[in-house]
Formats: sequence, C-alpha cells, structure tokens
Amino acid sequence: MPELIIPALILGGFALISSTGLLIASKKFYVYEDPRIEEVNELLPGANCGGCGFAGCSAYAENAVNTMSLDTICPVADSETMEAIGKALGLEVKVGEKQVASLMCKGTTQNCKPVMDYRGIQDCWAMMLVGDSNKACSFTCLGLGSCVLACNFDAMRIEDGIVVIDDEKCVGCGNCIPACPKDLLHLRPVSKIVTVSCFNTDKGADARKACAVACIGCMKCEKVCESDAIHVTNFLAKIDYEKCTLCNKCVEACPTNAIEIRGIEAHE
Amino acid sequence: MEVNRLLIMDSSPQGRVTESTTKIMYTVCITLIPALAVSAWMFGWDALRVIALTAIFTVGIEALISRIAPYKINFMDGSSLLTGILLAMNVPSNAPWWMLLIGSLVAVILGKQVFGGLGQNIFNPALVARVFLLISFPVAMTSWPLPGMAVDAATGATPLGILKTEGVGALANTSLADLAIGQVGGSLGEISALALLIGALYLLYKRYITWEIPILFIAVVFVFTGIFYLIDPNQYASPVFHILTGGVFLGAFFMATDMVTSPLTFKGRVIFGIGCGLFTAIIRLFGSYPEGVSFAILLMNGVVPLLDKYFPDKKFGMVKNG
Amino acid sequence: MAKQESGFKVIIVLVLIAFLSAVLLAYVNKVTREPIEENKKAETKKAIGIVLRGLTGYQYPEIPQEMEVDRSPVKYFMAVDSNKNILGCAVIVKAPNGFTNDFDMMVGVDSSGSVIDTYVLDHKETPGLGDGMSKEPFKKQFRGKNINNTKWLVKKDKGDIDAMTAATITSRAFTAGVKRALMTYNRLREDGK
Amino acid sequence: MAEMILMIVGAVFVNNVVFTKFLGICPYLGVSKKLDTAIGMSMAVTFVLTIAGAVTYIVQNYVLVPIGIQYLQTIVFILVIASLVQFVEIVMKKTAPALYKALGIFLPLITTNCAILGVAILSVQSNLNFINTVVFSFASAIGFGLALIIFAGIREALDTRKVPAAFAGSPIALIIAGILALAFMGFSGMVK
Amino acid sequence: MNNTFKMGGVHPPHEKRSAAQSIIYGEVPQQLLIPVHQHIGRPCEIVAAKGDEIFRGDLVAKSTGFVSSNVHSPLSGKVQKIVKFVQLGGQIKECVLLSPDKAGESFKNIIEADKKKDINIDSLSADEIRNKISEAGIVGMGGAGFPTHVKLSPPPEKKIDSLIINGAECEPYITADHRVMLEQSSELLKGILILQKLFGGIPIYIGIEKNKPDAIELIQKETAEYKDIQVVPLKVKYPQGGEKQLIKSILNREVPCKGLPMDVGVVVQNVATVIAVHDAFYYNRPLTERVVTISGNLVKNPGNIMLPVGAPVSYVFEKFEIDTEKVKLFISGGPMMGRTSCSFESPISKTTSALLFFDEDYFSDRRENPCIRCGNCINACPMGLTVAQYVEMIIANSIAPNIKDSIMDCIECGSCSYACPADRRLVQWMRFGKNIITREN
Amino acid sequence: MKIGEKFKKAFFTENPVTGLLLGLCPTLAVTSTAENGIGMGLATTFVLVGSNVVVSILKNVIPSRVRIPAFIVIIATFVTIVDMGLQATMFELHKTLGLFIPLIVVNCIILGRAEAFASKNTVWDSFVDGISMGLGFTFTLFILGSIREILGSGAILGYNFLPETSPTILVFVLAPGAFITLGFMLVGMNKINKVLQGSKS
Ligand SMILES: Cc1cc2nc3c(=O)[nH]c(=O)nc-3n(C[C@H](O)[C@H](O)[C@H](O)COP(=O)(O)O)c2cc1C
Ligand SMILES: Cc1cc2nc3c(=O)[nH]c(=O)nc-3n(C[C@H](O)[C@H](O)[C@H](O)COP(=O)(O)O)c2cc1C
Ligand SMILES: Cc1cc2nc3c(=O)[nH]c(=O)nc-3n(C[C@H](O)[C@H](O)[C@H](O)COP(=O)(O)O)c2cc1C
Ligand SMILES: Cc1cc2nc3c(=O)[nH]c(=O)nc-3n(C[C@H](O)[C@H](O)[C@H](O)CO)c2cc1C
Ligand code: SF4
Ligand code: SF4
Ligand code: SF4
Ligand code: SF4
Ligand code: FES
Repeated sequence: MPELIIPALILGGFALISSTGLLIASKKFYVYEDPRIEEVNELLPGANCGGCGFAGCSAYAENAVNTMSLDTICPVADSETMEAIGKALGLEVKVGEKQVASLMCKGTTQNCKPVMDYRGIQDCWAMMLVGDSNKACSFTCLGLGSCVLACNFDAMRIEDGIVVIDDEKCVGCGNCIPACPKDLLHLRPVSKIVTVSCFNTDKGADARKACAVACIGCMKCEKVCESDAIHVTNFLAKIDYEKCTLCNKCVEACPTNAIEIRGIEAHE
Repeated sequence: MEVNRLLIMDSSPQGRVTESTTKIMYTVCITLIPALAVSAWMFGWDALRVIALTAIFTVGIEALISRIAPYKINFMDGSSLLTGILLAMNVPSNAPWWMLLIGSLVAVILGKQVFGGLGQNIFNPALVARVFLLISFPVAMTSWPLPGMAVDAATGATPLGILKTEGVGALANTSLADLAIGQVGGSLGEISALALLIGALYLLYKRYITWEIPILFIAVVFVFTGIFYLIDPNQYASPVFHILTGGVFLGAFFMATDMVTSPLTFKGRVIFGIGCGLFTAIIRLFGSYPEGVSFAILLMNGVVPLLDKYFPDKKFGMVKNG
Repeated sequence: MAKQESGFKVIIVLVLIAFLSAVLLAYVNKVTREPIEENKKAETKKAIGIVLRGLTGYQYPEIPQEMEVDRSPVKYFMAVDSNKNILGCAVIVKAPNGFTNDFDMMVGVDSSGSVIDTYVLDHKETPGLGDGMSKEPFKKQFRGKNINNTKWLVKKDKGDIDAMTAATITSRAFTAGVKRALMTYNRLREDGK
Repeated sequence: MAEMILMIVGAVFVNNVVFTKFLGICPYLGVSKKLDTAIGMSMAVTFVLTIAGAVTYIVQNYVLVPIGIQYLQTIVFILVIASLVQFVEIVMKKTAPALYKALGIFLPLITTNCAILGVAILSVQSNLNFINTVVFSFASAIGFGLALIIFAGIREALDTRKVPAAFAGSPIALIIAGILALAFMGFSGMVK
Repeated sequence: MNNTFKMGGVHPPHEKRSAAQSIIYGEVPQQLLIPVHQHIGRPCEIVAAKGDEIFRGDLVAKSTGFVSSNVHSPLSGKVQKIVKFVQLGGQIKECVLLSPDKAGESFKNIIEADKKKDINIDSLSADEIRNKISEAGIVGMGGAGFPTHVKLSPPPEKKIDSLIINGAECEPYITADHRVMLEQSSELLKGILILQKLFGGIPIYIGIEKNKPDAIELIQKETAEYKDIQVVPLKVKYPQGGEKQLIKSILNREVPCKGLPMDVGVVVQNVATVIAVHDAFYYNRPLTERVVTISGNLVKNPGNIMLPVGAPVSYVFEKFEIDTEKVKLFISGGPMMGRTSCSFESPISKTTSALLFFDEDYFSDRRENPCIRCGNCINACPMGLTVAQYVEMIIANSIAPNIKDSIMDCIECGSCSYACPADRRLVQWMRFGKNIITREN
Repeated sequence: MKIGEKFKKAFFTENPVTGLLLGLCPTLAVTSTAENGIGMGLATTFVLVGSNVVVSILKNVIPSRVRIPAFIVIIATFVTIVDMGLQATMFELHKTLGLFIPLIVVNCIILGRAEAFASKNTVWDSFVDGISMGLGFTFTLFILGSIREILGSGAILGYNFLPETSPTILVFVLAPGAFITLGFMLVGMNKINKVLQGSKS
C-alpha cells in the first residue's frame, strides 16, 4: 500500500503547492483585464500554437477584443467556436442586402481607343506616374488591375482592358475601392442591376470623341425616369439606388448605352 | 496631326547599361574555363563528362520546370548553366551519372525553384546540392580519383581528407606548388587555385564580384589557421596549405560571391566574408568533416537577411553638417 | 463570463486529480516494473549471448563489475562455470573518438584472451557508414585475435585491421575499443581475479 | 572551464535543439514570421528554460530520486514547469509590466513547448551537476534562439521574394529549416 | 582638382551631338497650347477667357499662393478656348489654346523687340527682387520647375552663405544650358549679380562639367574681375547636376536627409533660370520661352532652338529633319530623367529642356527580369540608398517603417535603373513607393 | 458529424500535422523509419483517446481556472502509462522513440483536442475524435516515415529492397531530410486537400 500512497501524496503535494501558489499569486498580483478577453480566451481552443500569427491564444483574444474584429481566424477552432466567439463579442454579420463592387466604365479597348504603348510596371498607380490615361478617355479604367490585387476573394479579372467583377464571388468588402487611382469603383446593392457605367464629366462632345459609350450628359435618362432616381450633374448621370425601381426606361433612352444592365444571367 | 502608331510610354530612365543578367552569367561561366581546363588535364575525359552532364541536367531540369511553373522562367539565362558548372566543380570526376542527376535536381528544385526561381533563393543552389550529396554519399564524395594522366581507377583522399584522418605528418610530401597548380586530389574545381584566380581577377576587373568577400574570406582562413599553426605546427597544418586546398579559392571567388545569396551592403559583405572564413577554419580544425567551405557559405547565406537588415550602408546626408 | 469557483474547490479538484493519477501510475509502475527489469536484463543477456557465442554453461553476475583502464571506466561481466572457473568475459568499453562521439561496445573475450565477438550497444555513427561496424564483413576479422598476435591499429596507421571503406575514423575507434577490452581482461587475469 | 565552453558550443551549434534534437518545432515555425516576435520569444524561452532547468534539477535530485519515484518524472516536471510559467507570468504582469509587454505574451506559448520539458529531461538523463544543468539549459535556449532568429530573418526576407503559391508559408519554411539543418551538420563531431 | 561627389553615380555616354549648334529661332507657330500648370506647387487660376485678345507678356493664369507661379502668354493673339490636353510627360491638364496673330513671322524679331532697360541693381531691395521674379513667373528651368521666388525666400533662421549656379548639364544629349552659357554669358553674369545682391553679396560658384571646356573658359573670362565669383570645373559623372551632389562636389557639404540645400546655407539655381531673372529685370520680360535641344537618333540635324512655351512638338519636325514615320519613342528632357510622351501635339513648357526622338530599338527595350541582387543599383545610387532592397519591399507592399524616409530621399535620377542588368524599373518602383507613402499620410 | 466525414477531416483537411502544423517535433524526430512512425502515432493515439475520454467525463467537475494544469496532469498520466507499458512490452521500439515518449505530454495536438473538443463534448464524441485525430496523426507519420525510409535506407517497413551495398540518399534519414520531406509532403497534402474540397462543392 505505501508504494501507492507515497507517490500519491507527493504528487498531490505538488499539485497543492502549485495551485495554492497560483491562486495566491493571482489574487495578490491581480491586474484588471477586460473580462471579455478572458471569455474569448475560454472559448478559444487554447492550443497556444501561434498558428493565428499572434503569440498564443490570449494574445489573439486580446486583439479580437481590443480591435473588435475577427478578421483573422483561429486555425484550430472549428466554425461553431468562431461563431460563439462572434456572439460573445456581439460581432454579427451585418444584415441588409449584399453589396457588390461595380465599375463605372465601359471603356474596353474597342470602345475607347488606346493612345499609348505602355511598357512600364503593370499596375494602375504605377502607370499614373508615367501618364494619366492609356486610352483616349482620361477617366477610363486603365485595366492594369490594382483593384484585382486588392481583392482577396478572386472576384475581379481584367477583360478587354477593363475590370470585370463577378457578383457571385464579390462579398462587398470594399477593399478594391481605394485601390483604384481613377476612383472608378463603388458599391451597389446586388439586385440594383441598372447602373451608369461611365465616369466622364467632360462636355458631351469631348466625351463622345474620347469613348463610344461615354455618358454625354444629354439628360434623356433624367427625363424618362419616373422615380426621380437618375440625375445628371457635370455632364454625368448618376443613379440613386434607393429610388431606382429597375424599370429600365433609362437604359432604353440612353443614346450611347452608357447605362447598362449588369449581370442579367445571375438574376434571371 | 494624328499619330498613327502608339508611342512607347515608360518610366525614366530610358538609357540602360549594356549589361544583362544573361551576359553576367555567361561571363562567369567563361571565367571558369581555366579551372575547367586544369581539371580536364588532370582527370581527363571524366572531368568533361561530369561537366557536360551537370550542365545538361541543370538546364534541362529548369527547362522542364519552366513548362509547369506558374511563373516565367528563362532557363537559358545562364544562371542554371552556371549552377551546373559550379556543381560539377564540387564533385569528384568519377561521380556516377545518377549522383549528378540527384545533385542537379536538388540544386535546381530545392536550391532555387521552390523559392521562386532566379534571384529569389536564400541559399546558394550549387552548395545546397553539394552538401546534400556530401551528406548522402560521403563515400563517393570524399574519395577521389588520383589526378594525373593515369586512367586507372585508383582513388585516394584529398589533402584535407588526409589531414583529417592521418594528421599533419602524412602531408609531408605534398608540396605547396603542387597544391597551387592542381597536382593533388580533389573535386574538379578545387584543385587549381591559380587557374581559379585567373578567372576571378577578370570578374573583379569587370566588377561582377567585389573584393570584400573573397579577400576577407581567404584572409580570415589564413589568419585563423595560422594562429593554430603557430601554437602547434605538429598538430595543425600550415595556413598556406589551408588556403590552397579544398574549395577555399573556388568558394571565396565564385560561390560566396554569388550575388543572389550574399549581402547587398558593404558592411554586410565584410561580415559575410569574415564569417565564411571563420566557419570554414573552425569546421576544418575541429569538426568531423574535412572540408568546411560549403557549410560555412551556406551558414552565412542563412544570416544574409539579418545582415541586410541590420547593417545598412551609409546614406547620403546621414552626417549632419549644416 | 465564466463563473468563478471558490479557491478551495479549485485546489481540491486539482489535488484530487493529481492524487488519483499518482495512485494509478504507481499501480501501473508496480505491474510493469518486473517486465521492464526483465527486458533490460534480457538485452544484456542477448548481448552477452552474442559476444560470448560458443561458450556454454556460464553464469555471470547480475550487476557488472567496474574498473578503470586508461583512466576511463570499464564494466565487465565475468563468465564462470559452476565451479567458478573463468570461461570468458564480456567487457563493456567506450570506444574513443568515433566520428560523432564516443560509443559503447561490448567485447567478448575467451579465457585465453582472444576476441570471441563484438557488439555495439549504442552509437551515433552515420547510418550507412560508421554503422558498418556492427555488420559481419567488418566484425569477423576481430574474432580470435588477441592482444599479442595483432597490431591493434588500422592498416592506414600501419596496423593489422582492415578499416571500413570511408569510415576510417569509426574503424579506428572500434579497434581501440577492442584493444581496450582485451587489455582489461589481461589486467584482470594479472590481478588474478 | 574548457569543458563548459565545449558544452556551450555543443548545445548551441553542434547539438542544436531545433536542428538536431527536433525540440520546439511548433513555436519555431509558428513564431518566426516576424523578427521582432522571434527575438521576444527567444528571450522568453531563455528565461524560462534556465529557471526550469534549475527547478527540475532540484525536484529530480531532492524529491524523486530519494523516494524512488522517478517514473513520476514526466508528470511532476510538466506540472512544475506549467505552474512556474504561469507564476512568472502573473508576477511579471504586476511587477514589471514593461517586461511583461515584451516577453509576457510568449509565456503561455512556452508551457506547451517541448523544448523546455525536453531539455529538462535531457539534462537529468545525462546526469549533469547543478551548475552544468543551468548552463546547459541556458545554452540550449540560446541555440533555440539563434535558430529562431536566423530563421525569422529569412522568413521576413521571403516576404519580398516570389515564392510559388504552392510552397508559400509552411512548406518553404520547412525546406529552409532543412537547408539550415544541412548547414548546421557542418558542426557535427566538433564536440565529442 | 577633381571636383565631384563620392557616392554612386554612373557614366552614360554623353551624346552631346548638338553642342556645336548655336541656338536658332523659328517662326511664330500657327497655334499655341499654353499649359496652365508648369510648376511644382499650387495650380494657378486661369484668367484668360475664350475670345480674349491678349498680348505678349500678358497674364493667362495667375498664381494662387506663395508656392505657385504666374503663366504669361509668349505671343499676342486670340484665345480660342480652354482645353484639357495631354502634356509632355503624360499628365492631362488644362491649356489655353491661342491663335497667334503674327503666325509665320520670325520669332527672333519678336523677342528682340523687348525693350532693354538699364537698371541699377544697387537700388533694388531684396523684396523688390523677389517680387519681380515672382511676377515674371520664373520657375526652375533645371527640370523641377520649382517657383524660383520661393527658393530665394529662405526663412530667416536659414542663413544662406553661398549661391551655386548649376551649369553642369550632366544629362546625355542635352546642350541647351551649354549653348545658353556660350551665347548669353553676359546676361548670365548680370543675372548672377542680381541674385548676389539679393543675398547680400555672398560668394558665387558656377559649376560646369569638364565636357564643356569652351563654356568653362568663356565664363571664367567673363567673371575674371569678380573675386567672389568662381567657376568650378566638375568631373563628368551623372548626376553631377543634381543639386545635392553639386553642393557636395563644390562645397563638400552634405544636405541632410529630408533636408533642402538651404539647410546647409546654399541656394542652387540653373543657368537658364538666372538668365530668365536677368530678362525679367533688364527686358521686363516674363518667362515665356526657352531653349530646347532637339536630338535623338532619328534627328538628322540635332540642334538647339528657342521655343515659345505652348508650341506643339510637331512644330520642330521639319526644321530638324526628323524621320517622324519611324519615331516610336520620344522623350521630353534627357534619357535619364526625361519623361516619355504619347502625343506629338503636346506643348512644350518652361521646364522642357530637350525633345529627343528615337526609333523602336534604340534603347533596347527589355522585359523586367528578376532582381539578382547584384547591388549595381546600390553602387550607382548617388543618395546611397539600398535601392534593390527598398524596391523589393515596395513590390511586396511591406515597406519597413524605418526606410520610408529613405525612399522619400530618392531624387529619381535614374542611375539605379541605368545600372541594373536585370532591367528593373527601379525608378518607377521608387516613385510608386513614394506614392504609397504619401497616400498613407 | 458522420464518422466517415470525421475521419476524412482528420486524415486530410484538418490533419493535425499537415493541416494544423501541430505536434511537429515527434513527427520529424521519429520518422526515420515507417515502423517508428507507426509506433509513435499509436502511442499518441492511445494518449489522445485516453485523455479525451477522461477530460470529457470530468468536464463538469474541473474548475476553469485550473483547467490547463488538470488537463496536463491527466495527459501526463496517460503518457507515463504508455511509457512504462511500451518499455515492458516493446523494449526495442521504446529505445528508438526514446525521449519523445515523455514529450507526448507537450504535443500540442493532445492539449488542443482536450481543450477544443473533449471539454465540450460527450464521451462518445470525444472518443471518436481521439481515435480519428490519433489515426490521422499516425497516418501522416507512417507516410512520412515510409518516404524517408525508402529514400534514405532503401527499405520498406524494414525490408531492404536494394542490394546491401547500393548507396541510398542518406540525408533522408538525417535531420535535414526530415524537414525537407515534410515540406514537400505539405505541398502534396495541400494539393490533395484541394481536390477533396473541390469534389465536395
Ligand atoms: C555524412 C558523413 C558521414 C560520415 N560518417 C562517418 C562515420 O560514421 N565514420 C567514419 O569513420 N567516417 C565518417 N565520415 C567521414 C568520411 O567518410 C571520412 O572521409 C572518412 O572517415 C575517411 O576515411 P577513409 O580514409 O576510409 O576514406 C563521414 C563523412 C560524411 C560526409
Ligand atoms: C515642398 C518643397 C519646399 C521647398 N522649399 C524650398 C525652400 O524653401 N528653399 C529652397 O531653396 N528650395 C526649396 N525647395 C526646392 C528644392 O530644394 C528643389 O530645388 C526643387 O525641388 C527642385 O530641385 P531639383 O531640380 O533638384 O529636383 C522646395 C521644394 C519642395 C518640394
Ligand atoms: C539627377 C538630377 C540631375 C540634375 N541635373 C541638372 C543639370 O544638369 N543641370 C541643372 O541645371 N539642373 C539639374 N538638376 C536640377 C538641380 O537639382 C536643381 O534643381 C537646379 O539646379 C535648381 O535650379 P533651378 O531651380 O533654377 O532649376 C538635376 C536634378 C537632378 C535630381
Ligand atoms: C559571381 C557569381 C557567382 C555565382 N555563384 C553561384 C554559385 O556559387 N552557385 C550557384 O548555384 N549559382 C551561382 N551563380 C549563379 C546565380 O546567381 C545563381 O544560380 C542564383 O543563386 C540563382 O538564383 C553565380 C553568379 C554570379 C554572377
Ligand atoms: S475587393 Fe471586395 S468589394 Fe471589391 S470586388 Fe473584391 S470582394 Fe468585391
Ligand atoms: S478599376 Fe481602377 S484599379 Fe481597377 S483596373 Fe481599372 S483603373 Fe485599375
Ligand atoms: S533614382 Fe533614386 S534610388 Fe535610383 S539611383 Fe537615383 S536617387 Fe538612388
Ligand atoms: S541593379 Fe538590378 S539586379 Fe542588381 S541589385 Fe539592383 S535591382 Fe537587383
Ligand atoms: S511538438 Fe509542438 S513544439 Fe514540439
């Protein structure tokens, strides 16, 4: 019997010493912490693997609470755990209609003539250092894909010299918007498929000369719209998505096809 | 006036030097010819066979990879050819073809392409391959056909191997002149210090390599082994012997200077050269391996990022005087 | 937020778990102690069986005896028959200066002082090179050699032992080890043990 | 003295914890993406490993061996190390917040770093005396730190290189560790 | 005496093929497209309106602040309209389209009609000088186009003790400054005296590269009697004309990082700028025309021409027998710092020092290859920057905070790209990096 | 979750080694032969299952503040049992696995599963989790061990398929080979995972 009891007593003793020691230490050296950090920490797997890029689970928890974001996902936790963490922090998925990025340009190389043979760094911002525009229209999409690089969801690609967005893949994170030196991207509700695909504020004649499908500011759309949803300022039409009823009247009225219906397939 | 053709738009400057990566790489290949000639003279056709095989293997493997890699690889830019030649210079002339194939695979894939190809690698590809082979096939990699016109299959140890296994006494009849011109055993490229020097001088003249690394490398090996020689000449070989044997010249002039895997800054290169020399000497004097050059360079390759980061060069305007 | 248990409960639970674990382990230890001891003995026995191959009816002490040779400790099992006549000896020596390290080997010596066989207990030599020393082609040359009829150096050092290809260093260490074992035995005989 | 130097060289270069003993690989890969983190981690490991070496020496030689319960080694060591780390963390947080900011976040990681337990067990196994245990633990930690810092430097540099997607991240990290291990083999045999 | 800077630098072939050609004057062009924005600083405000009849020297756009500059009309005529047009250098900006009424007449006659004044510079106060320069819309003609009156108004705590006149002209091909020094040396001297007066009689150094021995000799002769004006022959090395390098070469002072010449008590002015200053005072002439070198491998008769600001590039085609059919690349400025352009109708501006015309393969056009870390760029960089490392960071979008200042220190001289065997677009990447850093702030 | 699905996850997509990069030390250290790999894998599986079950039984008893120490003690108990058991029954294997048996305690997989899974799930689920994760681990070790053994010693599960004297690529049984092989294995596993995930959607 003693050969069972003695080790048990010794180990029990170690456990006693260490737990009491820790308890006392944690009382004596108590430091206030946001209780939610501990809560998130509890929810985390506690593998302390450093796989998330933070130095251990509590560092991850601290970051999540302090920044109130769950951008980095714990590689060990399953999706339920992540959801639970989200709940604990009150970080819920934003309700509301899904937004997608939309390009305000139709200046493909057919519609808008190239004006230079650009050979520098293949990046829109870099190109802007060498020239303002590689096509006749000074507002055109340069088609070198700075936005594509910024998109983490593989939702964009370049086709015929302009960027094309995949509404299915786009999650509306908006990362691409500041990535465009030409300010050509904006977010719209995914169902609002009628958009003005032009950003040219030049006078009608100049715009027309630069690009076959430019908005020339003729005001026809504004006149046919029954919901007061489209307005022309600075020779450029702009749609108020809140008011637009998708009646398509403006699309039919536009003489240059600057207004278009996007992603029809996706919607039918 | 309508412009009927599109004008080139590009960033300044438009002017460019006439140098190119390809030109540099092939030039280095050419500067290795004297050393190759010496080894062909010493080892006969076998030397040429080894060189031809590694050259074909490295370039061929890279060509195959260029077909499947998601990025562009210019396998004719001479860098893989150079890797192949340098690998050949690092193996004995009787190395069997399959060993050369494994070496080439390691050099091109493990040493270079997994990092993203030319310029992206951290470690010297040829040396990764050499150390890989050395550790995998120590027998084949440390016994050498005896040089000279003899074609018989006699094998022997390199001077450093003899030093390691038999001590200084056994070296009594190896003359330093023999070492300098290559009358000793060794892998293809490590036998003739003089022939290597000829090529290296041209590279220095063309500024394809800088003096810091090779000079400090050799100097440190000399000084460090010299100290021990002075302490006990019966146990330690002379410093001249040390710098003339093994891969010191090959390593210092052609491998440590690989621009891709050496530091960008002057201070970095100074430390790099000293480190290479120090580790070479330490491994030779105290380690189990007879030769330390490859290990030393690989080790220093590993700290190049730290050197680049912590030893920047002086910038214009760093001194306040206004 | 998770509920805070009282400090007392915390301590009790942990101590209890530790307590129970230790009981369990002590029990397992009790059960396994015997077989483990057996295994350890069996290993020694196997080694001795190999190095004293051919001898029969010998006994040896459970715990090896120790002595110093060349300022390094050597262990040995004297093999005796039931009348305490020495049949041979299994000597455990450190072979000095192997390629990576010193390594332990056991050398069986017959009563006349010749090598019966060798067995490497634990080594860190390179697989494929140095570890050839536990293989037949290398091992067999030592059998029957004794301290006087052989120059205990490798051929390279002008001795009688054929080194393994490309593993001279290991061969040297091994040879020195065997020599040390033979010297141990001789010393023992001289001391009249 | 010479012996001690040899032991240090041995633990740092020849028998490097990471490259030849395979201890602490998880944090080695996990905490080596940034140089700053790697330096912090190295210091924390050095700190804890040295203390752990000393404490486990005492536990082993003054408790386990006298009573003859060496088979509880693993469980006692890990308990002691875990509590020790947590204790240090709690105390450091209160008394030295600056140090805690620099090192504290690495402490929880260290509990489950097998380098600590591994080195503790190794030094017990090789029957070192107290001073040598402490020195050995410290040198092993330095070896870990050296490997970690070199590695982190390379990985940071890799950010700017075009590693193919298939190899990016852990695969290339392991390959680099492999090549470094190749290079470290040059030291083999230096300390017998 | 080997005056040069120590750090970096490259030696591109000089190609000064037009050096012996004296400045010619053409006839008045049919149309002028006067760029409204020709300087660094705040854009100015257009004052000319469609239909206005204006005269030579009239204001077409007005400065809108201290760091801004007036734009005047080089010719009299009628304002057709205000249009946006692509400038030399690719940026699209507003221009005033003017139909000169004296189209076809000799431009030289028009220039020489400017009334000469005999002024007494001793009577001018510093502020008067600055105001005059500001009025005249003078901007740096050495390339950057920084408003000159700003450079001449250092804050009081920066004591200016030396003035350097930049006649280095280190760019290949360009000979405009060289010709100006030869043909207008007395104007240059008078201009210098005005600036010397402005700063209260400080010593003047005129830096000229040794590949212009005739200019060195002439200016030395002109200034022989002035003890405090010294001509400094400079070693031929690019970018000898960069102001920081020039200061180092001549005074052995190093402008601190992020600093300006005035931080080491120096102001640097280009020779043409100084002559513009002279013209403003002696002829009451605002800056409306400049000497432009026309050269390149497709130019049969390389030369130098005085052009009114706003003249389209195509204006020079016939005069210099340019094989326009073959032109695939044309550069405004030199091949090291000049900018490519995509339209032959773009107007020249106050800072256009040269127009160079080349065919497709003159500058071998090569792809950007991977950096092999050869360090050539680092050795070439006159600012001592670890270019390759910075650029890799910029590409990877992970610029270490401590190198941001260094990136901003790049003077975009092009030495690095010039030296790079892998044809990396280093300058463009550096500019891209600057762009990222400024966007962050 | 279906058991089949669970196993697929444990073997491929969420494989402890190639997916989560945990437990690397034993993975690298003991896989110079396939046999050692299996031995280590099974030993770990035993500890994993044991600790998972016990933790899930005790999940409501253990106070959260001493959760980690308590788990470690439980795990260490099982490890010590394995240690002694192996020594008693498979002495040779125990010798080669050596130091790494006690280190199972700090194998992050085990604590990770105890925390992430067993402390929140039923005994049965934890048992299944332990088995699947453990076998996933074993599977990886086996593959890695096999590759290294074939290349490095010219043998499959101890059986030499090459003639005695033919050279093998020694590096693969040494430390560098372990890292490099695992590196390439990760690439392969990622490819497989992509295919598996592709087939799902
Ligand atoms: C990876 C490697 C492992 C080696 N392992 C051993 C070894 O285990 N034993 C040994 O004696 N020499 C070993 N060597 C040393 C060399 O083979 C050395 O050249 C050899 O011992 C010289 O002896 P030789 O005269 O028989 O060729 C090794 C060398 C290398 C490169
Ligand atoms: C924001 C800014 C402020 C400047 N302020 C002064 C100044 O106060 N004094 C001065 O001498 N130069 C000043 N400069 C001009 C520069 O020193 C330099 O001459 C100008 O940028 C053109 O130089 P470069 O032709 O060498 O490129 C300033 C430049 C900038 C961009
Ligand atoms: C790389 C480089 C080269 C330059 N070369 C010249 C030159 O050759 N001649 C010149 O007048 N200015 C040159 N400059 C511009 C000068 O730095 C400086 O801005 C100018 O001399 C100031 O005079 P400004 O304001 O009158 O133009 C160069 C600038 C740089 C950055
Ligand atoms: C001076 C010089 C030395 C070189 N040395 C080596 C070398 O030792 N090994 C090698 O594989 N490549 C060498 N190269 C070629 C090339 O840089 C190498 O393949 C790159 O490391 C591949 O990215 C060298 C190139 C130059 C210009
Ligand atoms: S960056 Fe975001 S918003 Fe833009 S396309 Fe991609 S997913 Fe859509
Ligand atoms: S949308 Fe903007 S960023 Fe995207 S390719 Fe077009 S110009 Fe570039
Ligand atoms: S362009 Fe900038 S980085 Fe390049 S050499 Fe000139 S100053 Fe240096
Ligand atoms: S010159 Fe070009 S190749 Fe050489 S280091 Fe600089 S960027 Fe790289
Ligand atoms: S198993 Fe994770 S650190 Fe060793």
